[in-house]
Amino acid sequence: MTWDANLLWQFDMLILLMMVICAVAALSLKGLVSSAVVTGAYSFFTCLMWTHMMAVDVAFTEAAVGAAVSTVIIVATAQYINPWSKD
Amino acid sequence: MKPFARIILFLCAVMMLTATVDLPDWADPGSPASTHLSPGFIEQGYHETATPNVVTAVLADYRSYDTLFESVVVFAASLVVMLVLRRTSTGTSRIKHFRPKREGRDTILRGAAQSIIPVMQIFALYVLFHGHYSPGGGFQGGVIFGASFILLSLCYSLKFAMQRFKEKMVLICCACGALLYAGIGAVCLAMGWNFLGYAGLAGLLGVTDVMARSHGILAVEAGVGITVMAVMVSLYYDLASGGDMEEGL
Amino acid sequence: MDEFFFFIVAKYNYWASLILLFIGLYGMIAKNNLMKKIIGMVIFQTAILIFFVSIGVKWGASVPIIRFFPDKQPLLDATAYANPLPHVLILTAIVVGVAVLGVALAILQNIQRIHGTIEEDEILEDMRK
Amino acid sequence: MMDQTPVFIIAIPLFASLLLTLIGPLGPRVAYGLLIGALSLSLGASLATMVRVVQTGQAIHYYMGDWLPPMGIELVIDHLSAAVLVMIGVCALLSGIYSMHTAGQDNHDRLNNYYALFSLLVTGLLGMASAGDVFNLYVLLEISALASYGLLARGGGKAYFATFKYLVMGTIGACFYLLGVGYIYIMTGSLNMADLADILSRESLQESVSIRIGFTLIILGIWTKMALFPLHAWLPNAYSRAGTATACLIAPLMTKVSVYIMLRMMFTVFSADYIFNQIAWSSLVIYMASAAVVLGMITAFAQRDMRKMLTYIIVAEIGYMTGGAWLANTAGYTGAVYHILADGLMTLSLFMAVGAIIYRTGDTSANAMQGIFRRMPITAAVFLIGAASIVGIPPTCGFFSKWYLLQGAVQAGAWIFVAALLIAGLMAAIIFFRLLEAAFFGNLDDEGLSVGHSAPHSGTGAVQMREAPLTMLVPLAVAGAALLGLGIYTNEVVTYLIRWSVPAGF
Amino acid sequence: MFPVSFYQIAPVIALCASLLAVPLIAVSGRHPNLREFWTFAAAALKFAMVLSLTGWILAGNVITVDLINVLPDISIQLRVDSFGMVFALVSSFLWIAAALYTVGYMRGLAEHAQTRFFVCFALSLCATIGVAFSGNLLTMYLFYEMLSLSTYPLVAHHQDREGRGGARKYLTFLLGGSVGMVLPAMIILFSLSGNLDFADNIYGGIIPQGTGNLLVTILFVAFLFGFAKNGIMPMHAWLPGAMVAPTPVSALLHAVAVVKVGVFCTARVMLYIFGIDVMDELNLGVAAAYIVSFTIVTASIIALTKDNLKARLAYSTISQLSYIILGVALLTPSAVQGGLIHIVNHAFAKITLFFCAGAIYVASRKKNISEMSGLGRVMPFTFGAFALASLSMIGAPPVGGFITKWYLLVGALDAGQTAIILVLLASTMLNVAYFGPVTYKAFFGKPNDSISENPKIKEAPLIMLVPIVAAAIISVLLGIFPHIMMQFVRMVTT
Repeated sequence: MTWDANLLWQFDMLILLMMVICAVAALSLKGLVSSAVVTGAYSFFTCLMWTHMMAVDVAFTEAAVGAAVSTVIIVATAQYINPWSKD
Repeated sequence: MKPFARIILFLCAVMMLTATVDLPDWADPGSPASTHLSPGFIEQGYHETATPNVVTAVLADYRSYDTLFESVVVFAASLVVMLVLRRTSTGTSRIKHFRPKREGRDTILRGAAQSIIPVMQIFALYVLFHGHYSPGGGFQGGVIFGASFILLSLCYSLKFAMQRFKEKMVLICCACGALLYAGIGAVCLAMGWNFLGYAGLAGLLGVTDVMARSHGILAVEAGVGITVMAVMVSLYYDLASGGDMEEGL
Repeated sequence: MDEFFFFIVAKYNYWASLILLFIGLYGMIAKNNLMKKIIGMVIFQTAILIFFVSIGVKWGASVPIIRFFPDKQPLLDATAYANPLPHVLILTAIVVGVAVLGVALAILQNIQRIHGTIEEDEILEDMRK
Repeated sequence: MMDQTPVFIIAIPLFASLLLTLIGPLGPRVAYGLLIGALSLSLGASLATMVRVVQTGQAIHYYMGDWLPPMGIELVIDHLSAAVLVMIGVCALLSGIYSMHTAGQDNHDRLNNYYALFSLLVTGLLGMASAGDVFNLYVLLEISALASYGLLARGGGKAYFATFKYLVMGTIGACFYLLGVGYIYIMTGSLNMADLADILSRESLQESVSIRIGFTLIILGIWTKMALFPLHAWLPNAYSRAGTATACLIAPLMTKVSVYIMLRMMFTVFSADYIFNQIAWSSLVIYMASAAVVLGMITAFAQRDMRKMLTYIIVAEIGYMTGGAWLANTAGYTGAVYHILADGLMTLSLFMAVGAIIYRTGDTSANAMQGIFRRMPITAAVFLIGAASIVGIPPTCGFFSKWYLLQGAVQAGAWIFVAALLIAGLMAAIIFFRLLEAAFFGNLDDEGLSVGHSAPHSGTGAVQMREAPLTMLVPLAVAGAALLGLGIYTNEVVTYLIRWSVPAGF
Repeated sequence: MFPVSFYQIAPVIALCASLLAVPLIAVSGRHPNLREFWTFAAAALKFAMVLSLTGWILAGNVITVDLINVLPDISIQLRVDSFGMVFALVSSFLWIAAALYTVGYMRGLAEHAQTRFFVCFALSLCATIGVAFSGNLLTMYLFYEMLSLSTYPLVAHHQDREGRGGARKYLTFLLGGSVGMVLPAMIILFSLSGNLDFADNIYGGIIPQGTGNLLVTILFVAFLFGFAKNGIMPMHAWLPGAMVAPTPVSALLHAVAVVKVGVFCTARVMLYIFGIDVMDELNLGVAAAYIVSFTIVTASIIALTKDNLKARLAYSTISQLSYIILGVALLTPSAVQGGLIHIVNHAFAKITLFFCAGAIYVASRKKNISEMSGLGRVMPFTFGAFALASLSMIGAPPVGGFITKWYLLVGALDAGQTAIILVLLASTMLNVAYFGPVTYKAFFGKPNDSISENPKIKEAPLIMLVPIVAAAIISVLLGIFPHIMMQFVRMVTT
């Protein structure tokens, strides 16, 4: 499978758009556990982004490390601290 | 201070966005990055290290000094988290207050876990040892192996997982993985080549230089895998239980 | 119009990474809650990684794993594969990012234990007492 | 075997830190012994490398994994990095020996893990000082940052929030540096410093905007790590709330190595004339440096807590070095590099002296210094030498670094910087003599000593001598002697080490 | 008469004699006699070494010894020439007299922390000789700073509120002057002329021709006011403040060592850095002369109003010091000779006056001049020496001071500065006005009740009287046989 522009740049733009939306959501949600989960979603979209850019090794690591483990530890901490943030 | 910071950020953003004009076009094969070093890796990589996956070759051989320090960073992270958080339990910890109650909804989870975890660990080993030919390698394999233990502790309980993978063992694995990696480098040094020059293993293993490099990469990937696995588990143990290893996520 | 269209297509990836970068930086600096700063940090680091990997992308390039012709001869033409070097750098940067994230969360838990809150203004007040 | 010494400098502390975590059950004394052994071996290796560099006269290139530079990573040790390596080795060894009592108190149960982080930080710093690859520098920057977060967080209580702010600022700095490296990599395609230098010197890249943005990002990142004046908010709280042994290791080294990195990036990667002709910031930076010097000293003057005061003096010293580097003449550059060595030793001896006083009296405010000359004569003597060096009294090394900096500033006509340096010298004099007066005479006036001396009384009062323990005293004395020694041997240091590393453009 | 290599070592031994004594004094704190022995041994050795150099220096050659080459192009260098010899001879000889006197004073009042006192005493003498024998501006600056730091504990010896306040002011002025003005001026000079070594003769300085006049004037003003020890008016405030120190400190340091170092440095810079031609061409000499004469007059007037004996002597020191700078500033050979010889005359006269003040205090606990009427009959020797020294200050014929006034007047006439002649005469009148009454009242005034009915007041102990009388006699001999010291001074101006 090679990378050529005519088909995929719309798909590429879609992923980037979703990433920006997840990023803004993660920062503005009041509930910390929900913003932790949205950060996990953000990492998954990043992993999609890497696969789309033909960076397969990186996508694999991002999926395993970025999406899975960091989401687990962020959610674990979010449950440990006060659940509601002021801003 | 806050509005002041916002204005500066906005100005920097506008300035840098307009400046992207000068960057080379996206994805053009003639860009400097694609014509200076990378072609060298692709063309000579296979002949010198006999590993089709060029990323693993560059990661574990050409820039193995970087990856050594990267596994040391991961090791340092588990050390710091353990130093900062680890303390003996002080009775009523705050976890209970915020964490949702778990009333006996574990049967499905436990059933699924029993079947997934062994497959997951085998897949992790596959990913680790097939780093040469398919995407994957030390980090990815190690994390998936670590994730299997985290899944175990999520479905059962932290105590249950800790009986299988004791905290002392976790710390020893962290250190031993990085020691294995640095040890291989030292062995190459002892054999007269420079630090992390896997060609030095040729004498030991009785193979050609190229194959020695390939086996060197494999051994190094194993070292990294062990460290990363142990670190992910140790991070989870400390962070999920708030440091007193009482009650996980 | 066509020329402008290609100009957008050629550069939008850099714009996306810069926008994400400034969202992350804003989160780190302007947010009052320490957890939001950490999340901003994650976004900030990922944005830089996007910038790095987009260096390695090439037209008509495939995954940087050497493909073989039927007669076992490797295809060693550089334009067929994506640049491997940025991928190596990003692998390191992701793992470093998780390491720093782990440390930040550990310190955050301790701040919660000692000050009872993770809002910056409440912590400063508590420290002054 | 001889040409392998560069890698021993870094490998030995790395192995030590890995082994230290494994020898937990063997007890703290074994951990202490292993740490000191590793640090002294590493110092021996860096001394041998320095001697070889000075003898052969040109830089040592060590190819990691036998790959030639643009493909693989190389360690480059030239005169500048050899000097910084030896300085790091000396400061680390002295604070290592110093740390037995205080570190033992702070973390009684996990001392070997503490020492593992200790030697990991030293590995990171040594790696940074000898790195020849730009991305490798980032990874080592992260290792030393991570280790310093761990060590600083051991301070407990308020230290956690201070370390958190340090972590956030440190990550912003490191990521700016990484993005800067990205911009440079996208335009040049290489990561090796020597390779970058000759690509960047090509005509086509001189005016390109991205290279300029890359340079700005890298310099901003390094300035944040260096705590230069506007970006210094994190340093005072983080360093003053750390444990004594941690402060003695981190305070003299972290910021100095960041200054070294700035010099390396400015003069090895981007050539001197690129910086002073294409990027004409030097007057702005000199104003920032002068502001750092003066405001650092003024805030230090206003502090009650001794360690907080010393941290603000570090912020002022950073202003010295940055100003010196951006003066764009040989004298300024020599002053900046010499000040890296001098300031490392000065900060080390002052932090150790204050640490010993706090260890004995338990009180960190300024009146812990009452009558110290009688109770802890050697500690007070080293404090006096350190203070004289910061004020810039001749035989100590502080004077000679100020000599070169002032000479560079005069030749460059940067009169603001000259005024700032002099005001800082006077402010330092006031700060330290206020403390030394209390240390020298103590509050004897409440013993009714009027001028008339009606009641005869014999020599010193009944204050018994309670000096710091031996493991603290020996490094203290060595640091004090090193301050004077460096001052007297300025000529050798400048001609053999610094004069060789002056960049081409001056 | 000694082998050449001896002359290379002699200045180093002279410099380090008291430095070596410091550890010995510190160690033998418990048994005072041994401690005093070390002080005297060091003093004797130092004076012997300096004396042995006289023959060689008078033969006209200059000794330069490189101690440590600290910077690539400058080194800590000792250079013995006639200009330095004058000052070295005076201070090393007076150290012996002062050591004797101090032992008496300390034992008499049973002062506390005597070991620290003698250690700092030895250190400050080492610094003084270092300044006298310094070969370049950097070495002089180094020993100048060492002197400030080593005399700080002496000034704050009593450790009470005024002691520490006086010491704080002392240090602020001296460090402020040296770090604030001398350091930048030295560095600017170094970047202009490439080296800081003193010129060989006093005519051509080391400042390159092309430098702008404004820059040279700024440098001159910075050096003039930077060396705060020379007590020129705005920078003199530390001297009365330092009078709070014990009398031997004010005797040796504030009459001989500390203030003379300030004046010596200023003269050295004016003659050997700027040189007479540059100062003449930019008429810096005249400007300096006016600044200094303002100091002479105002200091003498303030001295009139002071009732405390030591305060009056302090202000008289300020005005007398300015004679030396005045002599140098007039630029004519005889004026310069007058200025330099005044270093010797003023040293011996002023140390006698301070010794007497100390003796009066030890014997009768009196500090103010108003209480001292009629004391002369009870303490004839002390007040006799006081009278002789006052004559030298005033400049009466048989005593040393007259030689200075003579050469200064001749110099002023050569330079055609009538205003300066008026200043000299006016200050002589003022000297008479504030020294005369003290001696007159002591001998001829009627003793008020506290002295007559208190039989215990008698002459000061012998150990203090010997140095007082010796110093007074020497200051008289200086007046009668001036050529002993004048031969050095004449060598400076040829």
